Amino acid sequence: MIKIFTYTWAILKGMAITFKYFFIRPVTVQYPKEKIKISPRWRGTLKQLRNEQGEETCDGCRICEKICPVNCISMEVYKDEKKNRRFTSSYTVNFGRCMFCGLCVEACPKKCLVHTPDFEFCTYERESLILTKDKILR
Amino acid sequence: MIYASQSLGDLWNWLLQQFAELCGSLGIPEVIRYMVEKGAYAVGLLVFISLTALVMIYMERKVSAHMQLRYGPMWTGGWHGWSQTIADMIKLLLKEDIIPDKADRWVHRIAPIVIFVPSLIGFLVIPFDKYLIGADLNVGILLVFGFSSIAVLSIFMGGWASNNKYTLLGGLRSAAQMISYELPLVLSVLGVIMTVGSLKMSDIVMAQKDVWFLFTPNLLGFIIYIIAGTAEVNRTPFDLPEAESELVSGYNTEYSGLKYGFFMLSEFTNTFIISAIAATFFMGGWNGPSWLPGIVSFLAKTYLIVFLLMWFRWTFPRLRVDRLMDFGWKFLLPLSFFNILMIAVWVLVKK
Amino acid sequence: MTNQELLTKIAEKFPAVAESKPAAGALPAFNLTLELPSASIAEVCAWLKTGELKFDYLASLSGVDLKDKLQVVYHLYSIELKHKLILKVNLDRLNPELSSVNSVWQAANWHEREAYDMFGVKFTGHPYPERILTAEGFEGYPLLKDFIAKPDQYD
Amino acid sequence: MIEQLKNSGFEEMTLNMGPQHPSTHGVLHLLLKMDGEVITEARPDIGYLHRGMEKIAEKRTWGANIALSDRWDYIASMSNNFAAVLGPEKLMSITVPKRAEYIRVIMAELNRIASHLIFFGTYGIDIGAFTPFFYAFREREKILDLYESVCGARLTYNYFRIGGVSADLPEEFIPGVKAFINYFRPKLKEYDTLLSTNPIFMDRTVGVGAITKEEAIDWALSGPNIRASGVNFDLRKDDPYSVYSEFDFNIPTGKNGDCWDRYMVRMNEMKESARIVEQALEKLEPGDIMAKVAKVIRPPAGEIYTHVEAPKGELGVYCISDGSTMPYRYKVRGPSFVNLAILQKMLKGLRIADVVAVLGSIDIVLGEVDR
Repeated sequence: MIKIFTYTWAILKGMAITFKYFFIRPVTVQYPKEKIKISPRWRGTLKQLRNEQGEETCDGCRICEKICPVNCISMEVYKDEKKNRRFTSSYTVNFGRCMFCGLCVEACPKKCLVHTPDFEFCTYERESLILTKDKILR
Repeated sequence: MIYASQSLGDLWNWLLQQFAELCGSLGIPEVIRYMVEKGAYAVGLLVFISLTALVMIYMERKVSAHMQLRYGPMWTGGWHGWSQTIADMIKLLLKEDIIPDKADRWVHRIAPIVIFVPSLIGFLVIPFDKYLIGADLNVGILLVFGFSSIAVLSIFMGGWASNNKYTLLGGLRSAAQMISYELPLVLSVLGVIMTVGSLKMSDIVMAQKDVWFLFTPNLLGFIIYIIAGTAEVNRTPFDLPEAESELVSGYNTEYSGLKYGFFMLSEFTNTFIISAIAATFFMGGWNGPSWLPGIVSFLAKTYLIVFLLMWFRWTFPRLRVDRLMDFGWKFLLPLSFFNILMIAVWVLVKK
Repeated sequence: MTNQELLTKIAEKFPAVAESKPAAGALPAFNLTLELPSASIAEVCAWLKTGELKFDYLASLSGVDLKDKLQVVYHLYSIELKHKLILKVNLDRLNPELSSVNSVWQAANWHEREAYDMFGVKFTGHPYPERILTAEGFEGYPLLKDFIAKPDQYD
Repeated sequence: MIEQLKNSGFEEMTLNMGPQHPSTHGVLHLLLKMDGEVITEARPDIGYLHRGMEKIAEKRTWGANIALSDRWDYIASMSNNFAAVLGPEKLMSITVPKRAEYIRVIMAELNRIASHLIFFGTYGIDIGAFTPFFYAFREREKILDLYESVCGARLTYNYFRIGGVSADLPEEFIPGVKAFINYFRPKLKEYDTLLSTNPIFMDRTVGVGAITKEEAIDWALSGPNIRASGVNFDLRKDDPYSVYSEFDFNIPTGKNGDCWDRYMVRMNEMKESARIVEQALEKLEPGDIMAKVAKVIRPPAGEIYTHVEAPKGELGVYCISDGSTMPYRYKVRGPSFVNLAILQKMLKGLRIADVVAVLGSIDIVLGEVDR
């Protein structure tokens, strides 16, 4: 008999909790309409920065290419004799392979490769996940 | 002339009277008049059932969502996703109807109909309002329970015919569960029947004009009824036939499209019937404050019970199948016998 | 119990067991590492578990491909006495066969299946010596150094 | 009776549970031989998520293997990172700065809470209660938000580095953790009311799938599974790594080793983890977060077996270095892999409804089982 009462009491207490939450404002957000704030450190897609003169900073040291665990970065480098430094003639990141580990950004000696806070990159074709230099250099 | 009370039942009664007068003046035979009357009621009922199912599915989504700190459907149709269920229904209609390769094709096809039709018949004897009852039979409540027990057959048919081990287990479980919980369900109602002395639904409602049976010793019967009723409509904590985490989806694993829709619809119609009977038997049916139309107070009570069942569903875990049997036979059945005994004594003392 | 005590205790009982010497230029082992002939593994393990040293916990069993030989490494631990031991058994690379320790520690069941799956080490006396991780009909032993993976559509 | 039936052509039913099943927690395939609803033989069939992690690791640099380790037990990546960095650090005898150590501990313990919250939620679903899942995930989201503010990812953190951690804590992190701990403690009581003491839940779990002390040791279970059987075995105390020896915390143990004990051990562990986090926050002082480590990591030749107490149990990494930039052998001893093996023994004689209760209570992650 006591058992029945304790059981019923436990059951009622459980029901009280769900009932309490029935009147509490939901914690979810209506995703495409409202979005939660993303941390500034968010590891999204990559982008290359220009320096103050609007010139590209990357000098094609290939460290990001080497450190990438999944080989998703590839580049071609040429040397500009006039300016006496190297430039990348192409810089391609395959985001179909990228696992957003952030090692390339950490390794970049010029600090010109950074993450964007972008996380929505669904596409219909695999090809459009391969970003070329004109899309990465922003 | 429309009565001042503006009750739907009175309106219906007035319409019937007008129609009878019209038939009398035109000399239309009694049989045809009767068929037209009942046909009109049946059409109205069908409309009501589909609307109820839509409302209940929407309600289930919203209730579960808010208990789980979600919003539920919010987009379709604009205001709080009110037309999500309709969209889903259309989607179900358009879906491909798949019959498994080695299934028993005919049984597989018939099963959804077998579950849906009895639940419709159950609606006939539910007194929505004073005159708003399809057939005020002498054996009203027995009809409901009689037909609702056919649902076992259908679930078992569906489970067997799908030729899938999960559906088979689901079907077997449901057969065992629904048969064993039918007993306490009927016995718990017996208390009310003994108090009233009639099986007729309108008599039972009329008997609660002053005080609901919920506030008499029949309270115990009400509790038993709610528990057994939850088991009868296969809702958590008794949703073993379709236990998602164990049997994938139980007996309706292999159903798709419209046939699955029938199973789902009948789950909600059965829930409504069970709640409606609880409202009729224990909460005074359409009795209520005089300013409230009878049907409103009836539906309010019914949906209160529906909410209670949903509340159960989104709070509790699922029982295990042997514990379910233990609980049904060793606890609920003796308790309902005790309930009958108690009511009998009470009825005698009252006399 | 210190490593030296452990070693003397085990060496007393099984003279064939010797402390494993790290390869030239390599770091010394962090825990007591013993090397033993492959024939005596079941016997030694049975004693280690039931004997006074109470190595009742088989933490890990791994295969290692050393290019000229295969090695099976047992990481043992005693829950009660809290000491560790590493056993190493060298096996012939062409025909690696070893008696199973499944009867000593049940935990060896899946570890040995994994070692068989990855290195082809056959454990005699194992109750269910089947592949465990690779797909059905997989050929070759993937963790061997000379295994060449077939390129698939993603490579 | 059953004998008679068997002779008259009565058959055992073979049920393939999974790999696509709502409650096998991923792609586990259970081959069940059943007599009605009672299981007579069970055989777990794994490998559907086998990605050849150990082979891949031999072709990756030591640093890149940390990113790989995120994918073993993908709901407790911080602990995986922990296991992945300890080995090379010991081989290279690096002393990690104190601040980095405390940050690591905070991260690992928060991850333990997050992992156990997932267990709580999914176990509720296994048993049939849907609502606790959402409550658990609400709390877990808060932890993930904290992680996101630190390392920029919500699932595959890749936060630890050989010699420290990749980034210092942002300003809002420490108040955030304190607020979370204060918010979280009362929620645990709510969970107890909702699930732990619910009679239906207890009915489903108490006495189901009991593992004795001897069995647990024999099958080398670890983590909450072995502690539920009454064995006080926790690597944080028994073989302290990092700075765990500085903290004061208890190790919750069970008695009977049934599903309820395994569940309760995890629930209590969350409390202890919260305590550790609080202590670590107090000890946290400004300082370096990275030791001086060469850019290219080349541990000297040698071998080491390091293990950490991951939320699921003992996560061991046996790495052999040949002095190059890549490991020679990188064996991962996944706790889920070892814990899952006992299932074939436990399931015999139970009902199909108990299968999910037992499987859920072991708390496996298929990414770690199959690696």
